[in-house]
Amino acid sequence: GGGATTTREDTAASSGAAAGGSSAKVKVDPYAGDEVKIAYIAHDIGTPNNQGWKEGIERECASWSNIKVDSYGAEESAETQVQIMTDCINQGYNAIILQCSDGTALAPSVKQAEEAGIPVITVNLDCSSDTIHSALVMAVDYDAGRMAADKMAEQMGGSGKIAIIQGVPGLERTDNLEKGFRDTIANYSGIEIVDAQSASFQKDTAMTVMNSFLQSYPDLKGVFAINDAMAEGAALAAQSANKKGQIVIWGADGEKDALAMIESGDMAGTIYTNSWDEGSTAAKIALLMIGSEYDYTCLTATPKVIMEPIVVTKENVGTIAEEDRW
Amino acid sequence: MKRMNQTTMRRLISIGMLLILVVLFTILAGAGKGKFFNFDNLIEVVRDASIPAIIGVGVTFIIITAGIDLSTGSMMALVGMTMANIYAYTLLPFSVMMLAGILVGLLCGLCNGIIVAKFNVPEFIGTLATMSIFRALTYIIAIRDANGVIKSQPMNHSQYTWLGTGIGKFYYVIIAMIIIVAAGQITLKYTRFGTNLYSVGASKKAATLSGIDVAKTRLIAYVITGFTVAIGAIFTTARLQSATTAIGMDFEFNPIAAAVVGGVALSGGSGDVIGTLIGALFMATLENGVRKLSINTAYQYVIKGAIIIAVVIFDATYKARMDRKAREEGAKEGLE
Amino acid sequence: MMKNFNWSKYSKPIILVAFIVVLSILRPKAFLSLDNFSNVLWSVAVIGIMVSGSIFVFLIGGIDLSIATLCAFSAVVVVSVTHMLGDTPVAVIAGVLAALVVGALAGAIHGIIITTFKIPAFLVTFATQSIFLGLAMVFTNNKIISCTVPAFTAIGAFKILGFPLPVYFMVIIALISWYILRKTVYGRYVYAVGGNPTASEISGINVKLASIVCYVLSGLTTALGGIVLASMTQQASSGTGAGYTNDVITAAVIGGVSLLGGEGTVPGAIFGAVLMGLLNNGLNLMSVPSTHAGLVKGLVIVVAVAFDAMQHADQSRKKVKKVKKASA
Amino acid sequence: MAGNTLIEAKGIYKSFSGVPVLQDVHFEVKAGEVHALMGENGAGKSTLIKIITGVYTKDDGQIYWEGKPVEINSYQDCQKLGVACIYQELSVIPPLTVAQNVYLGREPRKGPFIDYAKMNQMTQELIDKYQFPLKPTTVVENLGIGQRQLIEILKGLSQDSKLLIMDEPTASLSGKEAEMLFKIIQKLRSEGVSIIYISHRLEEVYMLSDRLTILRDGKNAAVLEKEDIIPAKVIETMIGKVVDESAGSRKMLHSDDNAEVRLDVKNLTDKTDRYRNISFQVHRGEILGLGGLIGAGRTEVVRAIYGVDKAASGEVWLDGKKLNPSPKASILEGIGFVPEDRRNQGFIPLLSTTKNVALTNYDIVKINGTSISDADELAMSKRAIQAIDIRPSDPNKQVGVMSGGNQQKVVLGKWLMRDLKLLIVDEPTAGIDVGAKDEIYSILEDLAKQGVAVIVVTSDLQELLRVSHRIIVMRKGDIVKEFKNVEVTQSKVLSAGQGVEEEAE
Ligand SMILES: Nc1ncnc2c1ncn2[C@@H]1O[C@H](COP(=O)(O)OP(=O)(O)OP(=O)(O)O)[C@@H](O)[C@H]1O
Ligand SMILES: Nc1ncnc2c1ncn2[C@@H]1O[C@H](COP(=O)(O)OP(=O)(O)OP(=O)(O)O)[C@@H](O)[C@H]1O
Ligand SMILES: [Mg+2]
Ligand SMILES: [Mg+2]
Repeated sequence: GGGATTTREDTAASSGAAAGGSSAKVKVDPYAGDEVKIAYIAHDIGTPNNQGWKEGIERECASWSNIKVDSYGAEESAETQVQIMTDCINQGYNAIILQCSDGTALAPSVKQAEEAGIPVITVNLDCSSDTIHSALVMAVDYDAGRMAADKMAEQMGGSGKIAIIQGVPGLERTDNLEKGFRDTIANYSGIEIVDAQSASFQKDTAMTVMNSFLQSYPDLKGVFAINDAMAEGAALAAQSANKKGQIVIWGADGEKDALAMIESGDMAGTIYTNSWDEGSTAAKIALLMIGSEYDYTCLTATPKVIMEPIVVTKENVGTIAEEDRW
Repeated sequence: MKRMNQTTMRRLISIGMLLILVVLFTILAGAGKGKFFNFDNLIEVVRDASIPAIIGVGVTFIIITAGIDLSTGSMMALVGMTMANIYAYTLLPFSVMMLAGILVGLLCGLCNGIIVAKFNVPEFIGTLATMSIFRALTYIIAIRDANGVIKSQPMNHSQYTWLGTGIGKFYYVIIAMIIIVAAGQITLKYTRFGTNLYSVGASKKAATLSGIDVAKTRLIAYVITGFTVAIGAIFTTARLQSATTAIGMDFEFNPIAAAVVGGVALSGGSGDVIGTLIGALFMATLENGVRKLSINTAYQYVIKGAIIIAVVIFDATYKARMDRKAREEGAKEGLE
Repeated sequence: MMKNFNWSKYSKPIILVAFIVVLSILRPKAFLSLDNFSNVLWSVAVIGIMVSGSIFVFLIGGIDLSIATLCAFSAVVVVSVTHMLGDTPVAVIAGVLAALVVGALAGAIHGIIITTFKIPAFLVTFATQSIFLGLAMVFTNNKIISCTVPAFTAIGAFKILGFPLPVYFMVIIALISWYILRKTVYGRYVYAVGGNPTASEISGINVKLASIVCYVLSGLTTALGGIVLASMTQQASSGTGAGYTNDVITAAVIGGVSLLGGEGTVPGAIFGAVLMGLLNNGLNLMSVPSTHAGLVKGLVIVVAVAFDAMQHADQSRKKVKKVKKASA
Repeated sequence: MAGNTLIEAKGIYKSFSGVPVLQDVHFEVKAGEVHALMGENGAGKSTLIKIITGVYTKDDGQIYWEGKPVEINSYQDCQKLGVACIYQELSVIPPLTVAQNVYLGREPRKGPFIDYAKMNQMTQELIDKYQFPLKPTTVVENLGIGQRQLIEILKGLSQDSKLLIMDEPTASLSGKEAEMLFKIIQKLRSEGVSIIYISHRLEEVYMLSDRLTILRDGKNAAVLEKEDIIPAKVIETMIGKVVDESAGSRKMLHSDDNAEVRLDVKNLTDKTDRYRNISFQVHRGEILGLGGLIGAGRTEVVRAIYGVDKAASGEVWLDGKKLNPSPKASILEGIGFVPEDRRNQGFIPLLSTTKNVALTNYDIVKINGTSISDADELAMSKRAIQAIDIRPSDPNKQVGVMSGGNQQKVVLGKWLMRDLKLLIVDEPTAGIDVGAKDEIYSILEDLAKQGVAVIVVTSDLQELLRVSHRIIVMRKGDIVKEFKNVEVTQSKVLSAGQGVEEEAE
């Protein structure tokens, strides 16, 4: 579908939604040594970003013996994540750090948690905009896409063919990234996006997709992969087709291996965000929120902490210290 | 009469194993507020089990005919997205929206049925193919924002979202599960169609020779599954208050696992819906309980797998003994 | 002449040729090149390797849902062991051996549990799937562990005569597997056990042992697939090999392997893998958007398999007229 | 008695995979007659029945019911006309109960729901009426093959049809049950029901049938009226040669006690008490018949000797060597075994004759290194095909689609390829035509002449008397009687099996 959606009147929903308020908040103070437990609920615990966030949160809390962090993975399913949310609310966690599988689908659970007095700090993806909650720590994907596009265009000398390697369709974050990228490339008349194929975030599939790009477009000059794993795959494929360094290959995320490939000249660049930093920031906010007098219901929008994406190319990759590589 | 006792015994055993699991988690993760064993948590376990159990009713029918359906997850997404379109682009009443969803579910089931029963495509591969077809159709009809990017469609009108709640903690989805499981069990045990399902599963050839329309029976089982999937999709989207293209991703093995753990043989001809319900409760208890252990996710996976294996080994050993006994009884009976 | 043509016997090569012809016409430049064929083969190599072993399990009427996570676990093992022993070529060999041992052990455990307790393979491998995933996570601490030791990456990337090594692995493993099934006594036993375990038992076959060996072989090739995959991608994680369970089963079934057991051949299964590779390649070359690719793939699979099934069913009907003529 | 034509099939053609099975077959049954259908294994009898009952679609031809052309496309269609059929391959559904099987598809209902009480009661009435050893609520999977056959018969009888078709109903019945069935058939005939009766047991056919149609190689060979049904003529029309079918009461062949003992079974006792303290010997060159009613425990005993099941206690000695029975060890020691449940235990349906024959013989097939010599394997199967005339003679034919008799020959054939010391055959001729039966008997006799000890378990009394040198009768797990070097009759064996002592003795 496309086009404008219809608005349905719902009189019942708006009233009483925030009725519970913060009254239920339990009086605890992590800084005073009260026992506190925080839940981190990841979209999928097995990926580097999620692991980075998890470690960031754990590092932040490690210095307090009274703070316990439990991590859960939702196996890439919003339904499962909602079940875990409900579970954590029942468990009486003092704060929840949530990496939404799907902002819209998780919105009701976030609301429920906040109403139960549990601050929810979302990382990386907001839940639907009308669901106000304690805080959001995020990188702006659309902007990241724009930044990658500008830098890539520059590296390509403003002309040539680009192909995009996509992830699983329908995921808000990566779709925004791609959108930002495309919108910006449109400004360069010499650059054409010739193809876009999914490799489902998989490195090996990306190699296959890249191979067929190389067949279809012998004069391909640039490849933008929506995550680093796929960019690495594309770079390996280019390498084995003896085109190492001849194609401008970009990824996004900034994981350790991608940075190494930029150093070796296999990849041209990536968008780096510091997952550890993001995680520890989220944890800091969570600790501040727990037991504070702060009432989220008086907010008109969720407070956002924007983690500025950093464009990494061969020139500046050296500035990312080893201990910041996740 | 002896056999009656045997099935009852087996049922009691599987309920017993479920209880043991509950006791185990109660000991390991504790009872009381915020722990494993308390009303709030246990009712959530039942709630988590209800979608696999509802869809499991249809899937049980299919497995009893010795078939399988791997497309239920994608089908859920397609049903959800159809309803999301109606929600977003029309002002049709919600009842019509849900009927349309059910219709899509029935149609999907019909497709599976035709592919499997009429074109004789092996079930596993046929429904694996429709799994990707239904998901692709979901993407194609997905709702996009002004930029053409796929987005999740909120469906948060209170006239719809009430379905995701309950009377207090007695969630409507649990009530729906009880109704559908009961209806499924009655259909299975007290109607000709139910008997036909068992016959087809036990031996398609013998069923044909007994005058049963094997293709039709299989087809109807798939259509019924389409219906239960649609019901599952309605309750899921109502709880999520939205529909996304990712609904039901990797879900397909959940109802199958529930059925198989609950004693429905993949080779067909045995098992029932109550077994599947117990299986679904078992799996949900396992998921929930393991989360309460506060251990690394990695070990959670290992423990889950190990418990399933332990339980099925116990069950199989026990079943083998019961079967041997029953055969001896049967043999003796023949002599009189 | 044409009427006598045995469609069901040749339907597979015909489908392949038809596919190649269609793609050649639609995308002559990109499709018809040695490089592209090499790429297609390379992309099916892992599936080809794994299906050559899993076919043993399918032939005895079993199934293996743990392919993907066992693949991940063995990939993790090969990389970890290589790192542990100092990234030398010897370490790589040790790593490969360790991964193969893990695969064989996993298979043996499957086989022993399944045959001793007579539990459906579906349930056992459904459970171990979770266990292997957990183990892979434990070993990697949920991270991607990369390995760029040349001796290791050569496994996946080194080329001979324009074709990368994995293609040769696939061919060799497929040949071995074909030889075992087609030529050896054990191969005969596998088909017998799959076709009728009771009768096999009475015919003096050690059904239990034969089945366990099938699972071990499947575990071995799955591990080898994991090793090759890790080498190709120069890394391992708990997500390595995601999706391969379905791919392997699909390849086998498209290739005429019956999941009920007793029916199917290695060339058939390899055909299935190649057909899937061509299909993916074709969809990529034709720039079919990924949202629509699943639709096309699903339809092609249904049509191909239905066509095959109809051929079987129609056999008898076709010859009728001839018989009548003869007797008239 | 016999009236108008009830059903008539004209110009029927049918082929499988291009091989014609029926060609221009004509078949007609009159109201109220018992019409026998005979022919060799693979002649096409079952196929014709399946076409009449809508299970197979015919390639050509027309069926008339009471003179009117009808289209029968499914078993339901023919049920509507009033035809019931007991198929050769049993169509009972194992997970269902006896009652559910009997009324499958015709369950009495209350509203939309099955009325189990009524169904069980109706089944019980039927069981009482015909005195079958069954209970309505027993789950079929726990019953043996003979009992399953009875259920199948009950199912056919329950339909109150105008035409009842029975495809080899007595193949797995013992004498007692068969007698019951014959009485039932005669009663039905007197009630005006037509019956199509297929059997390879000639004496049954002579006794029961009013008319007889003979098929040969898928074509009509003859239709005989009652007065023309002369054994020799029937056999000759059927198979093209004369076979001596005479047997009733005769003196046992001499069993030589002084011959070397090949098999010595000592105190074999079952774990679950299906047999107790079984001791007997079989000598070199002797054919030992094992008689008894269904469920007497004979199958269990021979399975234990061969090693498929383990006995709780007792010993088995072969040629003075104590065995530790397992199928593999038994085969290597020179024991062959033909199980009673051919389809489930005898062969691998998807595999060819060649591979089925070779399955137990890979220790003697030529193997180069690890590679089986295909040529030698094929040569072996050709020898087997030749030795017992397996048809079709194509060694690559899937055994699963062959006729029952030929399947049995494949199962037997593989044992003839090796040097045997002992051959155990359980119900060797169930469902096998006269010609083939005779061949099997002579094969067994040949083997005996070569010094092989043979154990024949059979419920066919005529067969028991025909082949055995010595007879042991079992009853409820015990050996109750031995007939050696004496005059025996069917009734003597029967009464021993039933536990009735004959006064005459
Ligand atoms: N479904 C089938 N597919 C292929 N061939 C078949 C099939 N059914 C029967 N045939 C073949 O048709 C021929 C006739 O078989 P049919 O079962 O009618 O013989 P029959 O006269 O009943 O023999 P028997 O006395 O052994 O039961 C046989 O050669 C058999 O191999
Ligand atoms: N595989 C089996 N499954 C179930 N019941 C069995 C099985 N084998 C034997 N039985 C039962 O055990 C009893 C003993 O049977 P057995 O076969 O030893 O007797 P038998 O004298 O050989 O009779 P039959 O003429 O039936 O072969 C039978 O009544 C049968 O019901
Ligand atoms: Mg027949
Ligand atoms: Mg017997």
